[in-house]
Amino acid sequence: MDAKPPTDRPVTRRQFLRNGARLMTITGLGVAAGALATRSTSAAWVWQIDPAKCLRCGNCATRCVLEQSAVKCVHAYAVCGYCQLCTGFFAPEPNQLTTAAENQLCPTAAIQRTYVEDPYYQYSIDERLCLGCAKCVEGCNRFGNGSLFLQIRHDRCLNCNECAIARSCPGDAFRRVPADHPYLLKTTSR
Amino acid sequence: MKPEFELFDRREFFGVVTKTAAILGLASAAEANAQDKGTANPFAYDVSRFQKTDPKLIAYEEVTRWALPRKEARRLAIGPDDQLYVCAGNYINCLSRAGQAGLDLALAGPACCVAVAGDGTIFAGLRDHIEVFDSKGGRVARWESPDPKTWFTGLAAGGKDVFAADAVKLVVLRYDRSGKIVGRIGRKDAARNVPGFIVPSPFLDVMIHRDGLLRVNNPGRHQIEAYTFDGDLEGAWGKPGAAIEGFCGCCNPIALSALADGRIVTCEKGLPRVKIYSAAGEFESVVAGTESFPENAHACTDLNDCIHGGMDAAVDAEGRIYILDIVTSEVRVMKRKG
Amino acid sequence: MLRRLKFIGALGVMLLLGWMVSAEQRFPPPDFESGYRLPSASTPAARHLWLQYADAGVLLAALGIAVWLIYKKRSRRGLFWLSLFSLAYFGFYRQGCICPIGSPQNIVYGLFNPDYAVPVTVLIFCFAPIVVALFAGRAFCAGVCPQGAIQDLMLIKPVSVPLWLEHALSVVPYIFLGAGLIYAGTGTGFVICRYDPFVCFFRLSGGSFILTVGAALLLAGMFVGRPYCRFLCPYGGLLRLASLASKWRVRVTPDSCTQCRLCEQACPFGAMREPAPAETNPDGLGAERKRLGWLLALLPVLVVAGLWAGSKFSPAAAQLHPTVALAERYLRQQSAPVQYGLMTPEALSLERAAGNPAAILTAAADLRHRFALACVLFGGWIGLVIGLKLVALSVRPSRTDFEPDRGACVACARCFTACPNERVRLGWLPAAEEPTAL
Amino acid sequence: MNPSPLHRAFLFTAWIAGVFTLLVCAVMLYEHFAAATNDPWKSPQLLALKEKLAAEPKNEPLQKEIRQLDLNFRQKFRHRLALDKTGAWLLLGGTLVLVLAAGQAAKKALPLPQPKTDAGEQSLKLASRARWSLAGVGLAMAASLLIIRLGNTSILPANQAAWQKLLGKAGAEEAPVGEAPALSEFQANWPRFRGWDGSGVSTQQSVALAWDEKNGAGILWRSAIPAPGHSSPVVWGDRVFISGGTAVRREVFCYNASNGALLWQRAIENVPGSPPQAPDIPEDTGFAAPTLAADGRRVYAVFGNGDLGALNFDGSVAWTKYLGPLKNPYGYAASLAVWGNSLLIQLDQGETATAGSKLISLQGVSGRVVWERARPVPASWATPIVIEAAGKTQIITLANPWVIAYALADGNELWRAQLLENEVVPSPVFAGGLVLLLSPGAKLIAVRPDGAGDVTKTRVAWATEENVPDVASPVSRGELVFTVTSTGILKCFEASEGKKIWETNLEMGVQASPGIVGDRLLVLGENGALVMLLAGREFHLIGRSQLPDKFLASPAFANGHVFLRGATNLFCLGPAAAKLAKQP
Repeated sequence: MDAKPPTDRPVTRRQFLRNGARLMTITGLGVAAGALATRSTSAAWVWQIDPAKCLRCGNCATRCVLEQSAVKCVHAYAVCGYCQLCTGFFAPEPNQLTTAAENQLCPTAAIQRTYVEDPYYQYSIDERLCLGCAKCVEGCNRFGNGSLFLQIRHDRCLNCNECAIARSCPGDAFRRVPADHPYLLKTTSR
Repeated sequence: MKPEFELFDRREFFGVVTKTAAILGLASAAEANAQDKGTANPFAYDVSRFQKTDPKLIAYEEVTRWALPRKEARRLAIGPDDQLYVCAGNYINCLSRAGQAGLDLALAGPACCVAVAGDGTIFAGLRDHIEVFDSKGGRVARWESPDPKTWFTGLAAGGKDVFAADAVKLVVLRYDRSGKIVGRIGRKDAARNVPGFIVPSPFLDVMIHRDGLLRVNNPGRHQIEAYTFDGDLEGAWGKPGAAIEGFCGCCNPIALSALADGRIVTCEKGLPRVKIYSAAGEFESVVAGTESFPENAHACTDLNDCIHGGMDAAVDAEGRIYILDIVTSEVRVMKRKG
Repeated sequence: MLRRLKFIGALGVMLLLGWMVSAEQRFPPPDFESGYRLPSASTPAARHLWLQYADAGVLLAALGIAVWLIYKKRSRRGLFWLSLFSLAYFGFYRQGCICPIGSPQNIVYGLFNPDYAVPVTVLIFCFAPIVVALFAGRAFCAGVCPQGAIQDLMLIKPVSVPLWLEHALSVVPYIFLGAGLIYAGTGTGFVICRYDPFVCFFRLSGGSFILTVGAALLLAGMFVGRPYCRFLCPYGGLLRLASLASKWRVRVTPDSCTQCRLCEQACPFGAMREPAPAETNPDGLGAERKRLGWLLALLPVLVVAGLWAGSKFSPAAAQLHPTVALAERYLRQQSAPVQYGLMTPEALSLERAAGNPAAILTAAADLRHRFALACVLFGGWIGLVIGLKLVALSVRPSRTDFEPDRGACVACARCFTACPNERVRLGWLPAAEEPTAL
Repeated sequence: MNPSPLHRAFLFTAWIAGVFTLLVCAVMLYEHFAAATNDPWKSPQLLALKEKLAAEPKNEPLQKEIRQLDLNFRQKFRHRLALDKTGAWLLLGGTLVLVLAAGQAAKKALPLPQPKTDAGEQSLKLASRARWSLAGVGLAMAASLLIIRLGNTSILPANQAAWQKLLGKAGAEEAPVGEAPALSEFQANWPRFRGWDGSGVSTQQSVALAWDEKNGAGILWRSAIPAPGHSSPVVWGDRVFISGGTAVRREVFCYNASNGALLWQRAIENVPGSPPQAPDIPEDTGFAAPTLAADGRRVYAVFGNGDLGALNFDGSVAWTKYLGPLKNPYGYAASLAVWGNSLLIQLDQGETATAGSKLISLQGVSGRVVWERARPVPASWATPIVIEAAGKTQIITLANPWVIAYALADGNELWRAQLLENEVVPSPVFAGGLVLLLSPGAKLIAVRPDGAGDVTKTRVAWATEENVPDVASPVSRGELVFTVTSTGILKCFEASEGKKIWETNLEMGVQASPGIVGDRLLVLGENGALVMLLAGREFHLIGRSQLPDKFLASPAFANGHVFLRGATNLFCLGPAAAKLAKQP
């Protein structure tokens, strides 16, 4: 606020007060910085989803500030069962086990199903199409080994100071992680 | 056009203010609509219609249920004396039909499966070997597996043979009573048109049917296959489908048992349910539907995979069905209605 | 109890890795005969650290240039181009985060949440502009802040806001700041970032609400100069305070003011102040003194009132915290169940709460505790701000020249060329035509 | 003034740009709202068709229709995304042109001099107006606060008592907490690692021991320990408790303190959630490194695999809990702390980055978590102590790099100091008003526990750089501090300023922390050498005895006896053998 000391005295006096104020503020800032020195880091933080806490609510698809969410489905192949009937790929009651639209679970057909060898199929995510809606994640967790899960992809994430999805996450699954370990992947151990 | 510099033009200024206010109002209204009120999730994975079972199909009712003395139960079997044998944690518990705990056998590691022969000999399957106890619980033998990767998940004990289902090597090993492997059943073999098992999670079960054939569940193919002791495929039935007559999800059924008259009891995970099929494979009735296992149904979604969900069933001489819920470590005793 | 720690240190590390795979081995994937090898999930790296330090460097450089342009070059054009650059770099290239406006929240959050260490870059972003303001006024607002730049660019036909309204609304930023800080300190979130109206334009996407607000502000900005900076921006509030004590100040003319009043309307941001009236009638003076006295006495009263109001406000404020909201919904569900749709966030969060009510409720209790304190402080802060502003308004200004108000001036350098002296200095007018004071 | 052609041109451009921008806006808005039904996952039409197909699965044309429709919708979706992107840029461009053109069009001429108004009147009027409008703003503020307050109908409890009631309900079957034994009882016994306050100082006045270089005479009794482990004995009344275990089985053993008979042994097993497969833990540490804690009603045990159990004194299981897999390179080793009714676990693990470390306070009777605080530190092996200082009951925790004090009541952080390095194993002690701690191998540090916030700069009484232990904890009665390194270098410091007074080499490996009884200092060597000295300002050896075992655990003092846990045997030394003692 533009408060001025109530005085009609010559300018020098106000100058003096002003200098005092400036000095105090600077020392204040210095102290603050010092206090923070113990609580600060030279590294940076990024947002990430803890797959163990994710509840597959669909917010990741709708709440990201980006029109195409930075959250995508990730596949831990080592955990996958390579099922012929993958409940992450096929709708609950598939008409046939083909990749035809009516059988697919993914709303944007972002999961590619490729034949490996009888009777195994590999499922991989096309991130350009994936919405991050977690529909397949739920399917895989409910019946299968849970090899599909959501992660924030840092080539897309803007790393907002406040993550709009984290704010609305019902599972409280978002947290800041060090930028040099930016992923929380599922592995064959737990 | 009004002069450039009058002190300030109230009309214009308040005009701007009111316009801004109006826009803000609209915006917040739009936002209010945009915010979903928890009415629907367009991406919901919806199996709710399969979680209710048509009551007309349910042929059994719960007599009683009791919690097991030990947690992490995996499978149960019923012995000749109608005693229950449950493998839980590192132990095999023997319980009376009323749930009274009896024998308590400690094992080297976590038990995966159990079987009891007609003479009361107890076979305990651990991940990579089998331990044999006499009916008093005295250790008789330890049978090693041929392969380090082995993961036994099912056992069946006949008069002369013991069959052990290996969920990783995708084979049912046939041991004789001395512990020698005398046969390998169910391995993929075009010549004998054996399709081979598909087992994405540790739930391969085997049982000896009264018709003298083996029954093995092939979860990946959603079917139950009948084999001779020598490994000839005699037939298979079952189809995928979340609907009640099918086997739901990616890999079901996970456990088998048989009634005295040869009808077959199947267990499923994901949509936990226990059903009865005729020996030929026609769906007949439901023992307990998904709605009666809420914790189990939840376990899969909570634990972030379905390896820790699931159940097992066994049938006693009176035709009562004992259902083991491996999530709650409870046993439910079901008897036919009426 | 532990033997030879140092010596098996290396071993220890290996064992740590060992732990990772041996913890509880899950069911293995099938062994393929076709020699198929398992792919591994790709993990694109996060933005390089050095780039963030580069951003800080750009900020410092831009600040320096701004100061040079304002005081040495006295060039509006230069500032215009600088702000365009800032708009492009901090705005459309960096897309907002993290910017000085939001950074105070990070710092408060870091202070009250031991788990979060404040990155050094954030410290720089938060403190550098303030330090500059302490010496050279709001150079940051003038040419470095993208939010300021986008509004400044939109300004087409300035309408001067009545000064009394200007004064009255100038307290809003401080209240906004207070709110932002309590929500940051309680770990609720960064509301200042949440309601930043222009970031959505930089990102070319955003929620309908904030987009509309931003558009509205930009439209208003065509006539009312920099509405966000003047009436909302919390960081602007800080810089305002800092520049009250600034060493140098922006002057319309480096030479003497001839009181020609030509610069009176030159400032589109209502920062120009006219000289204090020379004559003062003594009785009026007495009345003013008395009023000042009363207002000084009122100050503590306002603060106390604020404290009280704040304490009443805290339960409502806590509702914004997700955990508290969840606890609330959980309890409601106990008393009056609501049927939420299948797998909706609401339903799922309720399931989570039902899984372990004690944890959620304990956390909620803890938070409510924090909020009680935070909100009392917030209320007191509001009282203090308003009280001080009242006092400030009742103090006789002692200006002798036309000059921009130290706090309100964003150093945009528009007024410079309005002064005939300046024009003469620049050689736009021959010295002869120099108008004499009226 | 008459507008110049240039001016007109600008005006025209501005209009064009404005209209263009509005059009783009309109299109984008339309698309936005159309999306409500056009996205493949929302379209009611598509959903209806899929339902229909479920009814008649063989219907070929229906399938084709669905595929076509799905394709259309997906294309529409991609199309919309693309359009939004371009639209945004078009909008941006349009606005830019509009602004620039309009700006030029609205360019002003140099203002003309204005007639002078009465400045004095002006400013006075202005000020009063401003004050009133400011008051208006204030009122508006108050009003909005009021409205929010009234609009809010929180059903969460308003006061602390109500919360307690609610949480009590939420906590479900809440066992009665019961009255904790008096502090004097804790002091009379040896309830946790290094005694009631973790200082290693016994409250009993003297201990009479027999000395014999060859076969450790003065042994009252010895009993075999069935399972390996490094946990030190804890004693309550006539019971001695130790733990032992392997990857397969982890047990608690209870001995009769007077004759050494094994009263009972109980395995902590089938802990809910605990994986059947125990993790790999280095031999050196094993599963039973943490020392137990007893509170006169129950004995508590934690093991390296994360199993926590409470046993009643009769050996029956009160409750068990799984603390989750413990990410610790050498195996978890911090001992339990007990104070009144609460059981404290310092669960430091992993790296700072992985953020797994925490301090947990449980209710002894039920195992219910009273509070839990995340700790910004990597794995550590030091045991926390509870002290009464600065009018608060504080929990002192050590880990690299933070010394952090928490309030016992609510777990809120009281103060922290950045003092430690390396892997922190030695536990702190509290003596003479100072918290004494070792930065392993580097420093002996004294901190005044009366600060708040970060006290690194403000509350460190003194710090002495010395070759101090990296395993054994210090011991002090208040005026002198004794430390003994793993190689047997025994040092004595001035507690007031940290000056070293004397030092000697006992020439033996030492892992156990030393203890003080009366004026005697007891040091137990790894190889079984038990050394007693005068805990005084000059070095004075009283006696040295040899026990037939290897010793890593620290001695316990109770009922006038000394209890030692060896690798294979539990020993009790004491005055029953005093007759053969040649005491000076």
